[in-house]
Amino acid sequence: MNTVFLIAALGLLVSTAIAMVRVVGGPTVLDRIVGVNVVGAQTTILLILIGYLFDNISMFLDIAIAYAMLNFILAIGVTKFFLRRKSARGGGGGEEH
Amino acid sequence: MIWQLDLFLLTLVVVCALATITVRGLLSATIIFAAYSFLMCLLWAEMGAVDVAFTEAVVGAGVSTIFFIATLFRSTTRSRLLIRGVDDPHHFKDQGWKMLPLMLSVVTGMLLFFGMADFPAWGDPESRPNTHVSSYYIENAVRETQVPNLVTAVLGDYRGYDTMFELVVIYCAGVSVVSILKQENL
Amino acid sequence: MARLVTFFIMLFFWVLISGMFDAFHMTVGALCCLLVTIFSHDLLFYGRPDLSWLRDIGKIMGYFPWLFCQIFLASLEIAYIALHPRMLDIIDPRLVRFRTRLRNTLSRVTLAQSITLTPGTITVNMAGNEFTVYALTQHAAEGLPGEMEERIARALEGD
Amino acid sequence: MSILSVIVAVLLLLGVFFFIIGAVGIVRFPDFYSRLHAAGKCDALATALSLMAIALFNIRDFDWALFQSWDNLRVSLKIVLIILFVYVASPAATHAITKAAFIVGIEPWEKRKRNR
Repeated sequence: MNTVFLIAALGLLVSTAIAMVRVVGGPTVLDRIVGVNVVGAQTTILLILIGYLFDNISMFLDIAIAYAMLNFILAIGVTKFFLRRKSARGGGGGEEH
Repeated sequence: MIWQLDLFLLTLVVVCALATITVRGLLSATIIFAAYSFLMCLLWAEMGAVDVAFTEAVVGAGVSTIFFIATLFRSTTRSRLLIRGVDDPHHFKDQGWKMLPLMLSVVTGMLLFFGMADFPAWGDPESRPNTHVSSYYIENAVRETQVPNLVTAVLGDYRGYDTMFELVVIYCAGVSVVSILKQENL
Repeated sequence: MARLVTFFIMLFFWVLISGMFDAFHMTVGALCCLLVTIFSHDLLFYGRPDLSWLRDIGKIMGYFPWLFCQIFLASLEIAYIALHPRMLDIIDPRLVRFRTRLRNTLSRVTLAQSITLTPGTITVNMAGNEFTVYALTQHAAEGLPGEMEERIARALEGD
Repeated sequence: MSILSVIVAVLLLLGVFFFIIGAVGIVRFPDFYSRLHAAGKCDALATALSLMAIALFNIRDFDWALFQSWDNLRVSLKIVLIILFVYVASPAATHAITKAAFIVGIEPWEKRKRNR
């Protein structure tokens, strides 16, 4: 069964690598946020899988819960600032350098 | 320690770090840095340092990202809001390659790399810290501190002052996040 | 009533997460739950201090498996689109507006979350009873609000 | 290899497959809003499938008499808690990101524009 978990973990890492393409090269900041969200979701699963590989699931599970929450807080916190600046920026393209 | 995962994660972390310093736009750099933090925490957890991983997740991915973004939105740097900024190829041209910093960082990196050769092997039972300090903790910690978890005993009792001020720092960080996020006129 | 229910839910989560069953930890847990209940008992149930939420939970549990099946089917469709070599010819993104007949806030929020959870459609805005939904394909747009709204109405509003 | 192991392996690999599809989706789709669809699939389906597999595997030798297996059941319940949290939180996050994108003014990709 450990082999299956290892294969699954490697597959998850491959998908993390693919998602990192969007994080690193995404044309807009919001694309990067979406990418980071996907990477965060994958990391949550990966942590629990690593917990199984180390045979110590309950300790890793706590971090996984914190991860799932942080992933949410990150998205909300970042977009909150965009929402706040609605009046100040007037919905322009945002190409100020 | 599973070397397949290690190799993959290290590659991703290096890619993230390079992207963070080369990307145009501080907001984008912050977001990539959050991804870097997530992966770094995974790396810590994968090496067995679960407490460091927890701190990295909360401080690196959570608090510092929110801090960076709050700072960016409150400051008036020229490149703060590059929402559509695609990396332009002229970025490096006007800077030129600065030879001295490059040499310095390469030399420092080499020195650190050579210093790594003196480390004991990962998880070596015969290494100096494992034969001297740990055995004392393992034998006496439960009797002296009445704490069943060894890591908690070391962090909370033998290194109690260290941990206390760490907690003060984390508490201050939390309070500052709340007070910055509560500002109405952001 | 609301306070009591909040307290027991909090205690349940405490036991679930801590996993220590000796007297000291249980007492600390009970104290913490009591404090949280006193400070924020009005967040979980507002203005409904009766037992009807128990029935609601039972009904909504019947809705979740169906939702999961829908998510699975829609995911397969999106997977087909994402892997298709000529993807740009298939997708046809569009904004869809429709009015819902759901009355409660809770059921409207459930509908919005379900629409977002189903791949292919995202709720952009919800003002009053008008939903704005961004659909990826024409097929996904045609399926709105459809069966999902009926099932939520049956589960949460008792029609 | 018991039946449970097979089920767990299938669920887990299916979850990983959907994760990979989601990642490919957010790289391949043409504009920001359609990428959100692919990202939503990752959160909603792939997370649930893989976590369910892990929760099932955790109670593989459940026995009413053993305290150890009750502890395993508790861990599985915690995993189910993560699934529930993701199902409540991820649509809210998606909604917030979409709203931010509309405010910033990112234009949706449309089919008509290409034909013109």
